[in-house]
Amino acid sequence: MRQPNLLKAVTVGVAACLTIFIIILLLLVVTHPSPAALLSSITSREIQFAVYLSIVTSVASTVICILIAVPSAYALARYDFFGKNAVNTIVDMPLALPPLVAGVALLLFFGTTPIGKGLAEAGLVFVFTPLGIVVAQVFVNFPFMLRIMRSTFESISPRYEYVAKTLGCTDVQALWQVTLPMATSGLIAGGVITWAKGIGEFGAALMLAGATRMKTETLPISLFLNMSCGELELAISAATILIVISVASLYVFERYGGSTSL
Amino acid sequence: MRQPNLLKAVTVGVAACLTIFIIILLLLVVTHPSPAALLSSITSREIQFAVYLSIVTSVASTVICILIAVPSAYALARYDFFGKNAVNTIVDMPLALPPLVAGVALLLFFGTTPIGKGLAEAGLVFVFTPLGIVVAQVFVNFPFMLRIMRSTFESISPRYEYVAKTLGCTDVQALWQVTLPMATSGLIAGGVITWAKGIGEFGAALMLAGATRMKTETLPISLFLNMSCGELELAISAATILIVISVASLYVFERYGGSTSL
Amino acid sequence: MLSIEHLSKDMGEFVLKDATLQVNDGEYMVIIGPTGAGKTILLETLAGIYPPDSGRMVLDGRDITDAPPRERRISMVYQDYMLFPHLTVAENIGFGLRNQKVAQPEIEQKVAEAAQFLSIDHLLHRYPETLSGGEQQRAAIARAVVMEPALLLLDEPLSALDGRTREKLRRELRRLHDAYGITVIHVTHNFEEVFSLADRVAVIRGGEIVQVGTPDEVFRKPNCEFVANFVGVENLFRGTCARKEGLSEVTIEGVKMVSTALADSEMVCVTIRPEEILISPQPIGSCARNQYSGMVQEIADHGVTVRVTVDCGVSLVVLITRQGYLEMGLAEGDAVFVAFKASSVQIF
Amino acid sequence: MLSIEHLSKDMGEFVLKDATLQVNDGEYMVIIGPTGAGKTILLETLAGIYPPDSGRMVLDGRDITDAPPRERRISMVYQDYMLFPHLTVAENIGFGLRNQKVAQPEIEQKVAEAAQFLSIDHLLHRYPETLSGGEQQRAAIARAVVMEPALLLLDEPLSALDGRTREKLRRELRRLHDAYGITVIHVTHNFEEVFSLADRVAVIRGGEIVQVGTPDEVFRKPNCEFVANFVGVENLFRGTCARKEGLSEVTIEGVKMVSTALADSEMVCVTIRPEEILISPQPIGSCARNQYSGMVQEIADHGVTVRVTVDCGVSLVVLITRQGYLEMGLAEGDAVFVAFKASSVQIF
Repeated sequence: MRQPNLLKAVTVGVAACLTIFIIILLLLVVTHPSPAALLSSITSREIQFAVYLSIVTSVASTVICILIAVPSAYALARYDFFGKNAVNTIVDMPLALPPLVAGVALLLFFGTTPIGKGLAEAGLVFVFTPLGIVVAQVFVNFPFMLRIMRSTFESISPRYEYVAKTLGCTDVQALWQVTLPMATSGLIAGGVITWAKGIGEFGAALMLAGATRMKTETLPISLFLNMSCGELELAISAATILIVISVASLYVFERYGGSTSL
Repeated sequence: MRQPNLLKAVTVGVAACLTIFIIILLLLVVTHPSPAALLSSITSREIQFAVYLSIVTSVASTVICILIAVPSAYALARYDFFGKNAVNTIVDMPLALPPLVAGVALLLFFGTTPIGKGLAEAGLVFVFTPLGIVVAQVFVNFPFMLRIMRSTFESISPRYEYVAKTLGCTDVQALWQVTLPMATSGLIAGGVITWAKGIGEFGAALMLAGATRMKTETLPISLFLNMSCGELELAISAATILIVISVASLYVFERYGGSTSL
Repeated sequence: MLSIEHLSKDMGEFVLKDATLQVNDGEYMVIIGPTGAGKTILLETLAGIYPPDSGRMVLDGRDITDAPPRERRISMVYQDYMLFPHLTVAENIGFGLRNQKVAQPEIEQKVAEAAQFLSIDHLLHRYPETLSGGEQQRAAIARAVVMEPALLLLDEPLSALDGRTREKLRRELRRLHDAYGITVIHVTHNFEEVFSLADRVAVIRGGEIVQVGTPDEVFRKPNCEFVANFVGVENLFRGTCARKEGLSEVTIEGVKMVSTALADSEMVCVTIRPEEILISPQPIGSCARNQYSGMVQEIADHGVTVRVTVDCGVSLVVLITRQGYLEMGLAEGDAVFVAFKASSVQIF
Repeated sequence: MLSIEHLSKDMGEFVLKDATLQVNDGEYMVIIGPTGAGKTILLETLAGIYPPDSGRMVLDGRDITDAPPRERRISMVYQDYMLFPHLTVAENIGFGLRNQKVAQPEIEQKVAEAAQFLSIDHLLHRYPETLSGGEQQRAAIARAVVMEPALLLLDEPLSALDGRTREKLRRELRRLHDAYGITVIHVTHNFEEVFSLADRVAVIRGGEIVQVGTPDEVFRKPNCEFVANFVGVENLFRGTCARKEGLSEVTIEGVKMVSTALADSEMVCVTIRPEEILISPQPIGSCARNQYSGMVQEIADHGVTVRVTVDCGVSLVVLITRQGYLEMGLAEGDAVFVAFKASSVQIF
């Protein structure tokens, strides 16, 4: 008699229950309002503004994350330098740091230090403005981009660059012509997850940019404001949009980044 | 003449600036209050309560995460089963989902469904209680534990278990005697990061458990409440404690999980 | 005795197709085949890791097809040792005995004996990662034999080792087998292991067992083109075959060869092993039935041996020692004579 | 001509120590050494990937020690091909020419020529991942030679290929070198590549170049114990040496051997290559200066060749063909005679 595999049944069972629970939760949110109410909420000026602000800030923060994270990740993957271990640990810091604390730290930096005041005088005001939302998203999310790109670069043998250099490339050309094209799927996976996290960013943005209706009202802030004052229809429609965005980005991420590690 | 390595200088420079910026931010928070004010805040009843509640809820949620994530990760790493790809994607869902939305979904589940109401009648009330904090932390953070354990199990050849089985082990014994001991560092790394994330959890807990002073007031909630009503000393001391916890956990995580991927 | 009967298993990338094989008690069976031929899947199915799709396995009269691995009395040694890194060498070797609830003093004694036999008794308190590859493999072998298995499976046990260690451990395996009379299935892609270890050898290809026999039979009389190619037969020709005086006469591109082997069909494949061909600058006075004159086409120096290609109507590859080569003073373009016996010509 | 002068580089795990080597124009230099001997680091330092800690490199009279890789006219081929996966084979081969801003029609023509020479012209529009290992390595070689380098570096170019493909590509390399007269440094740990390709061979160990010479010189007259051991000299003895009639007489555990080589010191190492020893059941009528009687200790059958260990006071390993072995009908314990020439005894 062939024996049933108990261990497989139990472990797969746990994974399946978990999956079903998550699906139920998402469906609960999405199906809560009536389609008509959902439609009217989504077309309301407030939600339209939140969608617009969320997309603008998250795209801007994703681009900045890429510009910061790609060179840093390349340095960490390819070069040995003094303090590399410390850098490796500290750039992961925002991963472990609660976003709320990150927001307070940014608030102190832009609100109380000479650098922050200088920037404000030059017209770059971060406290309680949409610019602050971008900075908050960048600070909280670049470690995801950096970790993905670091592991992507580490998975590409430096010998591709060595060969490219013997074939006439400078260092920068070898990176541009060989390593970056080979890192495309990592870039896509990292970009998508950074963007999705940016759209969902709440804690840090709340501290630095505040929650001002129609001014710093991104989708999560809108969800928070409308939950606080009992506008359940508006809150749920913001949540629904966020769920759709998360599901779509996760799909793209798993597609391109299934092998890369966060 | 040996040429300076421009690419190295630029990329390492970016990484170094980033590191310095992060260190400055953390120092700004930690050094903001005077040591005397910090000490009196930390010994205040409110902060003491927040520390106590944070530790209890985060330890409980970490244990639950381990109990859920280890079997699921083992199933995903070792077995083929129908719908495995879907399960793999969906259990990563909370990673991409904004915590605020997760909190709203949990609120709907425990507040409006028959299951939630049944649990409440049985005495398990999750809405606006510390129990809700635990559930919110579990839901948002188990994917970290799961991903770390999945990649840990994947890095351990199943042939160790095969050998153990030819040497007299059942499936469960092979897992318990061979694979789990080999996965220790992954367990430590995953446990620490899950715990640190749990302590810092804000968005989901805010929605499900609310922000009630001296009742559901964890450290992040305390930070939020005190920032809202201008009690800067108390807010900053909560932030300081959170920074210390994050730095310590990140250190342990990098030590044991430097090679594992999130 | 082990009987494998019509065993099939489809794992996608690797398959086992209707494999049938008998291994006698105390026999050292080597299974050889190219990468991906299904060697490991055969061993793992035998060990009970996967249930087969169809077929049976019978070990010492007991049908073990559906038995869990721990009840099969089959031990396994992998190429990459698979020593448990969190246990010492002694704990690794005693792992199986501890699972069987053997008393601690008896475990210690058996572990010590096995370790001594394999010359790793000074390493018992070390952890596997501190050992060399050869030492780790000795520990893995000790862990397997201490269970006194009815069948020992070795999955390319020497492939991860360097030349000298490999040769030493090969001798150990021979000694172990001779001393304990253990029944062994040893999977490899290395021909030297076949000659130095195998009582019999089975050739596997795409999950099918295509030939079984003594090493000499398989290497000298491959039963199909795949085996001939795989075991590296250099002189492989196609020709037409006719009976003549109880022998076969094969015509290959106009060249006739006499063979003691008899063919089933008219179109045949013929092989002659390069080291069975004599070569000389002078006519060869010998009783060899096949004698030709020809010209040296190419000389390839491999250090110890030299491969000489001779054109005598067909291209024959002849393998000689370097010393023989130097003594004859052969050069490309030289006229030479070659000869080989009718019994050296294999037909299939 | 390439001169490497006292080149040192410390990379932690791998080092290069005061390496000095000259490679002549059009020469095929093979560098051989065990894993971790510093073979790859030597090539990568030559290619300009790392600056050396000290020493100079001069190529065709130009000091290239501090030149960036792209100005060195040195091309490199790695064991694992390193074809750019996002480019077609044609784009890979033309990659270097495009960087040099060569006109597109000329690039196409040169790519086509190189591809044709290496028989991959039908694969030009495919992507590397769809090619076999052998085809990928041909493309990588084409990508290197299309640059018309002053020096071509090959880092174990055949190690990742299976037996047959390896042999084919080895012939291609020979043909390429003969056709273009290109200067090559080829790093390997495979002795067959030395014999079939090398004009000269250098042995490297721990980052030091310990011997340079023709393959015959190095394999027959190793200049130190490491080289002797590494090139697989089986009969390696230590003894005391005395002059006698212009020859050397070496005493090893009471056994005397005569050698034509002259030693510098009294304590010497001695080697005799196993294939240079004659063996026979009858006394050997030959002019060989060293003749002994002994007993067969061990016979190891390696398929094509058979290793016979003979105890004649010292243990001598003799290598014979399988055919010779079968004709003599040797068995363990038999009394035999062995003989070898004084010129076969190497002293160092």
